[in-house]
Amino acid sequence: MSPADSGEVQTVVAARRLREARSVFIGVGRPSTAAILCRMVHNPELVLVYESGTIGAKPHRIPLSIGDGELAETADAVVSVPEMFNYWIGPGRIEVAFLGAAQIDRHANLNSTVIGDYDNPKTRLPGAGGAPEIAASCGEVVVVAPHSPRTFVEKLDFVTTVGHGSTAVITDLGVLEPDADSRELTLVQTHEGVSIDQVKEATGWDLAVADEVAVTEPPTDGELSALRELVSR
Amino acid sequence: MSPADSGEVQTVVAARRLREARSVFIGVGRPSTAAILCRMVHNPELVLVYESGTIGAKPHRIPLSIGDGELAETADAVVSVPEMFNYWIGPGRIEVAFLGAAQIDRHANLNSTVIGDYDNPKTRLPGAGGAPEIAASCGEVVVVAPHSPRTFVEKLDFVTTVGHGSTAVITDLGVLEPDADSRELTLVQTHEGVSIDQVKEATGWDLAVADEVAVTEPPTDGELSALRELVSR
Amino acid sequence: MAEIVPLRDAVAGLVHDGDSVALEGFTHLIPFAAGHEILRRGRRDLELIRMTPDLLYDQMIGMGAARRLVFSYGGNPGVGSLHRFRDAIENGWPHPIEIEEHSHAGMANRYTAGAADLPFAVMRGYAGTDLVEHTRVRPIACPFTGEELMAVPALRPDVAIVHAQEADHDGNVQLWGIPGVQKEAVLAASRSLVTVERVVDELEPRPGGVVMPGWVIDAVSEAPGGSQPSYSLGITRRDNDFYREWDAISRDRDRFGAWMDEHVMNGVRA
Amino acid sequence: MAEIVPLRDAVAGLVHDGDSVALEGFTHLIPFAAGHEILRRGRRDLELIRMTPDLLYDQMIGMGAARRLVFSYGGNPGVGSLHRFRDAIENGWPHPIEIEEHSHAGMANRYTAGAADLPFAVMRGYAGTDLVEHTRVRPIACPFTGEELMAVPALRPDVAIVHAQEADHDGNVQLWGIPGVQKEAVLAASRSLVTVERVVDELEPRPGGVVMPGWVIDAVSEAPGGSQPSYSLGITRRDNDFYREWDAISRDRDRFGAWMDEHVMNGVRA
Repeated sequence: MSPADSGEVQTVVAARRLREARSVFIGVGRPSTAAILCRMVHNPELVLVYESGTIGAKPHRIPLSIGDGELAETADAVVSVPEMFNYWIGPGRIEVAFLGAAQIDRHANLNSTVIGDYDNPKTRLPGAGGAPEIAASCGEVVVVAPHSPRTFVEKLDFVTTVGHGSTAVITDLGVLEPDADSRELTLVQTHEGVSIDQVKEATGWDLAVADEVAVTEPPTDGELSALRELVSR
Repeated sequence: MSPADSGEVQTVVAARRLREARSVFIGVGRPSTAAILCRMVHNPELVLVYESGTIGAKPHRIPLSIGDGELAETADAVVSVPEMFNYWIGPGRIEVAFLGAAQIDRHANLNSTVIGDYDNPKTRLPGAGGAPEIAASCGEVVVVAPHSPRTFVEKLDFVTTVGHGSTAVITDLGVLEPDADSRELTLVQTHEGVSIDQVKEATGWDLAVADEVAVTEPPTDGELSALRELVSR
Repeated sequence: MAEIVPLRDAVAGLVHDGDSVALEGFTHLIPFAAGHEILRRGRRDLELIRMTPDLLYDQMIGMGAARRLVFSYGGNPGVGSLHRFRDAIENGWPHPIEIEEHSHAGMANRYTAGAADLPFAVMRGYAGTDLVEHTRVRPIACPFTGEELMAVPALRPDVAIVHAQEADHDGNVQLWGIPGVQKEAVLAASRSLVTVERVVDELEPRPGGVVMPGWVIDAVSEAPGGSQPSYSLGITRRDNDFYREWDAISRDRDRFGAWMDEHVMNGVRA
Repeated sequence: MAEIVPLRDAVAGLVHDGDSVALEGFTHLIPFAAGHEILRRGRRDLELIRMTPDLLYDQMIGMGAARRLVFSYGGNPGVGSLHRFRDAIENGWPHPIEIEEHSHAGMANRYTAGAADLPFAVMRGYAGTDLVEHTRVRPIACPFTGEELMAVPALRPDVAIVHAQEADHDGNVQLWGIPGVQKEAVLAASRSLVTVERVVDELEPRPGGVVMPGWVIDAVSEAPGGSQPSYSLGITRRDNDFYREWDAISRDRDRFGAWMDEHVMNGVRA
């Protein structure tokens, strides 16, 4: 088997994060892949919740949208969007939320609205979607994002989502978690072959580094072959 | 066929009231019988709505409760109780409401809570149920009640439901409607064989009487036989 | 994930003296078996919450299990009075009970607020009625239009108990037919018990089916016929004759007590 | 009672220049056929309301039909940007549009308030975000606990348009699968149009079926395949390939225009 690329490592690490979780709220893309992978190799009972209203979806393939037919057909329950937000997300019934973001700051505030000025944007992004209330309500937030100074910024252009106290950030370089005292996102883990300096250079603020930085246990053959099989479906 | 008794006349007159209606909100008892009768003889398209959540129920028999199985099985749609009140009743989607009451005053305020003092009641009644919001929201309210000074009172012991501007009251003696100017319930119709004085005596306030008091057209053979057949099912 | 346990154990573990308990089911799927088990376990000082107290709360009130009643319509539907409910309020028998009453719309919105973990819900209602001074509501102004509406406080029972047709072995539950406020009651409560007609290998999706995943439920107990004399659509029928008979049984304190001893308490009564 | 009319007539009668129009459908059942008919009828100055603008509003914005956009997530799900949406906001092409954006929870609650004919809804959200100063929300205090929450104003579109699998001849509609906010949108709007895959003699109750009676709908139009490239569960499949292809088609103004002329406008374009 060819070695894992950095994106695969990121997905595998995100999947491991859900090993003990009961339920996870996911959007499309890498978070969805990670959550499905987790159901395949670690935690078959993991409940996948998509904001389209599907609770307990069991997709066999990676969905393109959060509302693909397979999600509705395999879900334990399908509810309306108002019910999803009011009865399920708002009261904090979903343990973990996987979110993406175009920008993130050291306090895990997220921007998915606009790059540049709101009224004269350089790049108009999709907007809030479910993120603000999902981040505020779920017990734990995991941001999955590519590590670059464009994404990890000193100051957000727009605060779409307020940082959640227990946010972890899983990137293609390593893992950031909030420091127990400062609450600032701190490098706690690097992926194999990634140096601390490399992570600091890819971060737009002066990244704090934990006293002990763990090195990611590389994807096992089982994880990697399951991931590749999933992606190929 | 034996002549109609006063209760039958009341039911027939109530059923006629729904001849042109699109939808009616009904509780159990005489209102339910009248609405089903109306579907049988006048208005087969009439939509029956019960607060149990059944919209467009088509009962063949008179239900004992507002949630009998036949109502759910024959309904066009069955919704939760919160949805019934928030999406259907509150916005005034139901044209006519049939209500009962233990006491009614000249402004069509209704009491279904208590006779006597609230904290030391002489008779504790069931309480508000759906009546206050139903009366406030439906386009027209029809109160179906037995005519006696105990029911038609000068002053309610408790205001459960605020009188609706376009309330009609159908009793076993006649029909009251609000006067165009005073808005006070006024006798506009007596059933055959009932005198105006008889109605005034059965009313606990000094009942206003319209300049022209109509006499109820007696139940036709078709109405009466349909009613009797319905009751016997 | 819901544990599937005998009803006796579920009630013993989930319902304590002094709890606020909502046994819901709007005409349909009323959890009689669970309510009776609460009586057999001798639970006392309960705050009983239910939109329509019905025969079940008439029985629980008459047996002295209720300290307080929160409700919106306390009648025997289509028949008349709930005599034990009336006797408690009118005569304080077997002991006085506190009451807090609302309209149906108010109670329904209180449950939705509880299910959403919000402290209140907004509605149009109560204004102009005498309910305002006898219950817990507060006016609230729309911050956009200035219109004055009414706020009702969320219901957050300690325990919700509902009845459904089916559960699977993981405790996922499905009910169908008139859904009432059962989902809201379960989601609003700190703990929950669902009694079911039957446990099946797999829930077959049904028209009108309301599914509650096992992981929002604490316990599921098999209780075939457990909603009688109300009914479980497709499985049992509403026993309308019994609803009529209850009027005479419940009218008299002694006859009521004898009936409960024979049919519910089975000699368990303290 | 809903009239069953050809789509062309329904759109001509119900959608006017300047209207606020909500074409809803959350990923599933997006009413593309109706949106395209609005374009062919040449409607202009619309306030387009939709939680997820998706390809349909990308097309409508790109064709210049929108004066204003009310939304919560303007992306091509799983693919990336909506290029016409971006071009309008970033470059004012084909003309500048106003935007009002919310979170999904905010939009969903705005629809529920509209469906309930209440002026606002209450939720937890927005606080601390920059959305507060760029959209219409107001803090509101719980009158019981003092907690500060957020009020969002009701959505009351002039017209709601949704797609469903089936209608009967009386215009009663049933949809199943992901229900989104379609029922709320129809109930919140002054007028409504439902396009359906097929008209059937009788609606067969389905698991997950959401039924809207014909008397809350103004018009029903048959539009087989009318939700493509999104889908109608059980009848059509989501055309994920087209969602990917749209990225390239929509990226270039000329290519977009040519595509719309060929596939949507059929020479109708003014």
